[in-house]
Amino acid sequence: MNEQGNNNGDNEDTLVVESPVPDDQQVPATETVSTLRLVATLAIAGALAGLLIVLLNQHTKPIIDKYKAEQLKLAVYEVLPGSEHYNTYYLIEGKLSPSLPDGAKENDYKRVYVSHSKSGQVKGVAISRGESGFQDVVQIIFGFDPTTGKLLGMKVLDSKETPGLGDKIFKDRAFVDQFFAGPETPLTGVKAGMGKGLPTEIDTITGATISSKAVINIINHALEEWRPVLDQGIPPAPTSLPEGEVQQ
Amino acid sequence: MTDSIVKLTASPHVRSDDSTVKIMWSVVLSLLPVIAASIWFFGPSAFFVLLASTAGCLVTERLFGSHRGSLADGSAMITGLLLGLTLPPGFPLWMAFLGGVFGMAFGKIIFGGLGQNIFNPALVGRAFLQAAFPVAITTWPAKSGQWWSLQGDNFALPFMSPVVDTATAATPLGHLKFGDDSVVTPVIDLFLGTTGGSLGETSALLILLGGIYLAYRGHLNWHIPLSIFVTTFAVSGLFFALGISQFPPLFMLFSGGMMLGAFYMATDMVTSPLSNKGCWLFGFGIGFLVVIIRIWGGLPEGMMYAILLMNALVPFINRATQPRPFGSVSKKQEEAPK
Amino acid sequence: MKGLLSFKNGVHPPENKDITAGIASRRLPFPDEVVLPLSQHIGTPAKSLVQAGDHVERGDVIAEASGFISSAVHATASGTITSIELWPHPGGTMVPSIRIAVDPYSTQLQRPRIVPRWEDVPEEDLSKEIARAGIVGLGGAAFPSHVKLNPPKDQPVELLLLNGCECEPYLTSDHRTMLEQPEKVYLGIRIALKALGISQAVIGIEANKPDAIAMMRNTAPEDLDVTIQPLQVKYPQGAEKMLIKAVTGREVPPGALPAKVGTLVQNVATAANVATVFETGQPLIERIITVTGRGIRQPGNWVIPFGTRLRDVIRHCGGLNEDAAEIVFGGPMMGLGQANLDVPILKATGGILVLSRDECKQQEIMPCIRCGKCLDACPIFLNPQLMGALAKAGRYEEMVTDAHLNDCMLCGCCSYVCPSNIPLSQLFTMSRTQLKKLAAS
Amino acid sequence: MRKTTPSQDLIRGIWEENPVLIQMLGLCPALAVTNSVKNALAMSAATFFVICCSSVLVSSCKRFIPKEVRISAYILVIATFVTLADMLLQAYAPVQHKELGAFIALIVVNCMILGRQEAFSAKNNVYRSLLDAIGTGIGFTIALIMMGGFRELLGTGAFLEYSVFGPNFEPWVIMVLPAGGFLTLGFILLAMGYIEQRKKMKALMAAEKAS
Amino acid sequence: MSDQTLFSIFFSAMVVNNFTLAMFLGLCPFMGVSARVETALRMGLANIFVLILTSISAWFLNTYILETVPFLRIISFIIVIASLVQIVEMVVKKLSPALFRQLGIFLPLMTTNCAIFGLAIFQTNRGYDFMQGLIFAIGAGLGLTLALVLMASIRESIEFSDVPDLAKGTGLVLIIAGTLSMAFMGFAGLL
Repeated sequence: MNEQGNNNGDNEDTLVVESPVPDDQQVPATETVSTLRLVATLAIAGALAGLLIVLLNQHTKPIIDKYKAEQLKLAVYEVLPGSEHYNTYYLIEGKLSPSLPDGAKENDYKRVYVSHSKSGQVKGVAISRGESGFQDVVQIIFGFDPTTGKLLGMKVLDSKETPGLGDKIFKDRAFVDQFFAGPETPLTGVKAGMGKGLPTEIDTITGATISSKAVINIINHALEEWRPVLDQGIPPAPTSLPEGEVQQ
Repeated sequence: MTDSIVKLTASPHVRSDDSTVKIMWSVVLSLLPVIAASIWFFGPSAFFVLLASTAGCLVTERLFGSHRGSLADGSAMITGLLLGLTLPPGFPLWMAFLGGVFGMAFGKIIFGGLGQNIFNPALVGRAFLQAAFPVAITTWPAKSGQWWSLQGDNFALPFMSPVVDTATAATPLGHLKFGDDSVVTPVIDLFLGTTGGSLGETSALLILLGGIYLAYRGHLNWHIPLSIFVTTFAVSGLFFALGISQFPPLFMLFSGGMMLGAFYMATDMVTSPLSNKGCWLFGFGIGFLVVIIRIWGGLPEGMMYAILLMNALVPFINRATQPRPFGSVSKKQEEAPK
Repeated sequence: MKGLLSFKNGVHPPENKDITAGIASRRLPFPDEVVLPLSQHIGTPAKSLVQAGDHVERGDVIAEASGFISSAVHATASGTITSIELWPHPGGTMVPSIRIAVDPYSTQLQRPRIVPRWEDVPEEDLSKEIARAGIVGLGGAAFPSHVKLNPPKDQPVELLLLNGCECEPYLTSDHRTMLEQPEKVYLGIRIALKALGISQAVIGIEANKPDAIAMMRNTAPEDLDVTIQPLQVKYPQGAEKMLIKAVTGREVPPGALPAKVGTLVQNVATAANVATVFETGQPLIERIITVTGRGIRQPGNWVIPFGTRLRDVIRHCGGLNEDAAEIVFGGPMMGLGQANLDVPILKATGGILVLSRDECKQQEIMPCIRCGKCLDACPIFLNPQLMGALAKAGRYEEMVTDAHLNDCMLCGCCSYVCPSNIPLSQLFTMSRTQLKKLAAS
Repeated sequence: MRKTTPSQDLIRGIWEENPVLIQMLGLCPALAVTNSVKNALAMSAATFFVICCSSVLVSSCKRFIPKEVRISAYILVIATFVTLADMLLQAYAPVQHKELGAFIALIVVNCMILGRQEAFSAKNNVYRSLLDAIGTGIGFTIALIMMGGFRELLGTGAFLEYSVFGPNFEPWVIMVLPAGGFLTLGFILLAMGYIEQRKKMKALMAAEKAS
Repeated sequence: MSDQTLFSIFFSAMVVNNFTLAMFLGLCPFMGVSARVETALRMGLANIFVLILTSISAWFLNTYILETVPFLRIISFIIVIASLVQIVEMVVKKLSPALFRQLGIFLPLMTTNCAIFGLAIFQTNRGYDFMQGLIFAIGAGLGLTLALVLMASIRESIEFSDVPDLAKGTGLVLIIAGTLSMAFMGFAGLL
């Protein structure tokens, strides 16, 4: 490190950071410590660290997973009003499938959440999607009825939109309620009070036009992608249906 | 040396008539018609807003300014007036005052006062207000009734929200950007100022005249507004011709804060580049950014951000556009066959 | 005006030349005493050849050049040497000077001095003769002329440029020289051309002297390849580099001599004095000096022997006005302010300027507002703003490496235009001094 | 290294050598998650946990860590505890975890923690190291709460989500935006500088009077 | 899984959500190494390089190793980054000693540069694929460099200003950063 220091003498004054330099691999072996021991120490430390983490993970993972599932469930139920149950469908080779092929990783596939009625009819599909809004990615989930093409509901999962302005996309009830009123898709955003009364219209929020339009765009884009898939038909729900129900 | 009457100074022994103080006050002077017009259009509200923002600047300069006489140089006055001119007429006065204080303190005094700042203090104040009170600053009440009636809740209590009960009107830029019927306000209206908008956004004509007066007096570098206009016109014209944007180029030039920004904010000597070459680059950058932000950005108006961003680049531009000393040849020329 | 040749940038200070432009030059009465500093030129000081008590006649050599870049000094009036002592110099220092008590009864005729016919002198000896006469450039820099007339062999001179611009406001001495002694100017040109072994000359004159242009045109000898080139009125048109740029379009590289671009610049007054040497044998002992400004009672163009003290000049010109505020040797842009009335007039003193309070009102220095006017004014394209800031911060080395301080010719344009009245050229002079100190230590 | 008493070890980090306000370490979390006091508290707690555990472990194991690989070892130790903190928060405070997001993981690269290991724990006993870590942790917490309090108060008119200025307060949105973070810290530093200056002036005046 | 377009990822990382000015990542070099433009530029370029490498390695880790043990993410990222920095340092030293002299002092510091680690974490949290991650890294690196160079040129320029004693140092730098951050808000919505 010395030679660097000397060669960069002109830079030294600019470095005010306490430099925690990992100089382990640079120090010549003048000391008695052997490489083997260094590696061994790190290996043991690593193993211990790993063990500790694994142990705690065993303990926390169920809690975390449960919470996540709970959150997802709440979100799906919110955008698919009246549902009490849903199934996850994966997009496999352009078709929906209620189960994954053996050994496949869940995260490799896009998915939707489908709610069935008692009779096995598809009540609605919940789709989650994120796109750039005003500040950063806006992640939403929305419910959609594939038979009528109407929206069932919408919930913002994650957004960093401007507080007091862009965050009205989930704080302004009047805006959010429009998505629960069953508008037809594809949606069009209009300035509040300037609409022509079409069933596809969503009034944007004054002062937060971009954020409002982002929500509308996300839904439209998601549907552009999913409509063809959904129109092919949704395979019947897997066996997880409550006992006694018969698939038709 | 009994007969020595003389004082000893270094050459040159004569000076041009220009002086910083003179420049500053003639800028204030050239703003007077614009101010008068804004009061004519918006009534007493305009006057109060300008008063509040200017008071914020003057008070701050007086309290924290680097030297006692610094109020007399007129720079704080300019900052206050310019800040006021970028605000909507119904803006709560306490916010206007706060903007003046912030712009002056963190835009100028903290850098050491006159001549030392990096960002245009008026725009620092404006950017602060835009970020702090995004709703209030984008609320343009529709003109209502008599001339003397207030435009919105000017007298909202300090730190309290303004109560807007009147109908709001969009600015020409907002109309075109967010309106569904895409109203292109006729350029003649923009030119004469018979539109809604912030105090200084209207009456392009008066600003143009004031700017030309200053340029004629040598108190602003005409390269900057010219390059901004040329760039804006060309870039927005290109996008308009290609059908990418709905903004006609002339509309682009005369709407929003373009005129005020180009003539009075971008040309702030302290925060613009030194050399004319640098000024061209600077103006080009502003013109380009403003078109980009107006067409694709989240806000209808981009002049303020375009200028602030280019302000930040000015030290870099100054570095890059060091003049070539007389008689020295660039490397390229040296290599060229003789 | 616009169509005339010129250079880029520069400034237009009020000319104020009409105060004296129309006044024909007259001889100022000889003073009681002349004081001749041994260093009146750029280069090594001359070496004194006389002692106190010696009697000298006007035109006698009293100090000889020591070294190549040096110049001889001649007695400018007959009289007795009273002492050789340190005497205030217009540069602000004390300099060894020869004091001569002028003999009031002398006719002040020059002692006859044998000079060869210039036509007969071999080219290479011409400059020796010029050196013997103590000729230095009269434009202001006082660079020994014989050195200039011997350009480096690898940089041949093709064109002789006569500087008749007189771009400094107020001054009219070159103007009067051209009006009153055009034939002398032309003779000087002939001699210089011969010394250089070339045939082409151009006289550059600012367009604000139409009578001088007409006079030079009317008297131009037909056998001489000389062009009279009117130039745009702009300061510093008379600076060597600017003149070359205006006339030839070439730029002298930083640190190089004009010979690098094949030119040599000589002041018209210098040319006239070269002619005098070969016509009458009179060495360089006097010249036309403009005494002007609103602070002096009787402005005019005077022929004054060098060494005359400022005090005597002022007295002969009717004394100072009530509101006289500042006395300057040279023009208002580059001239040296004088605090001591005992300083003598030097070879390079083209004018004495007494400014009234109105003319040189001092304004408060404000912070720099980075308006960039100095960049637009600088004729050699430096960045005075940056240099000023560096000087203020004491970062002198960077001024040289990053801002080319050494190219600066201290023309004062930046200080002139600065709306904040920042004394830029003063800062640059000071920085150079500091750098010299640093280098020495 | 100068000798210090245990109490000095504890107190030093709290104000005199406050990691954020004086030493300018750990700025990233100090700016990123202080848009509300709650977030600031959660971040402080996680950091507190990590620094205390790391310091204890490092100082107790310092004999076994060869000098050559000490930095890597410290990072490993810190990363382990950060992972633990991450999991614990996710399990027991999922809302805060979501708010803080990636910034929990970023505790790993908080120079402050590594700096304490290198500068103190590696050379002192467990007891002292713990005291030092607690002091530093408290200092960090104080700084974060100052930032968070200031920003939440002006940015939303509330403190710990409890409305302070009433419903009509116009929030300064900028304060909860990134720019507000920079401005707030800048402002706090200016204010501290001002107080410092005043103190010095007073001391100077007093000294002058005395002499 | 992310549905963002590459352009929007790039633009977002570079200006709208600038790593330094909006996400507070890489503040140490931003404060420490922004006094001279040349240094800042070099630091920025070194950052871009390491960011790209980090993005690639993080993607490999996520795809092939961490799938089964996601809870080891933090540890493995930091280890990989530390070793990566070491390897880069050695390779650069061997291949181009001149470049090493220029970058040398910055490279070791990168291990604790939160921008690098942050990139890996954000990339994972947002579920970027390989290409998205790469573009994200380049955008973030350019944004970092932009912020650094802007700050450095401003700081060089205010060296000539009579900054009040009170504001000298970090206070003023933070205020400037705040103003820059406000100015960058103009890019919001540009996606």
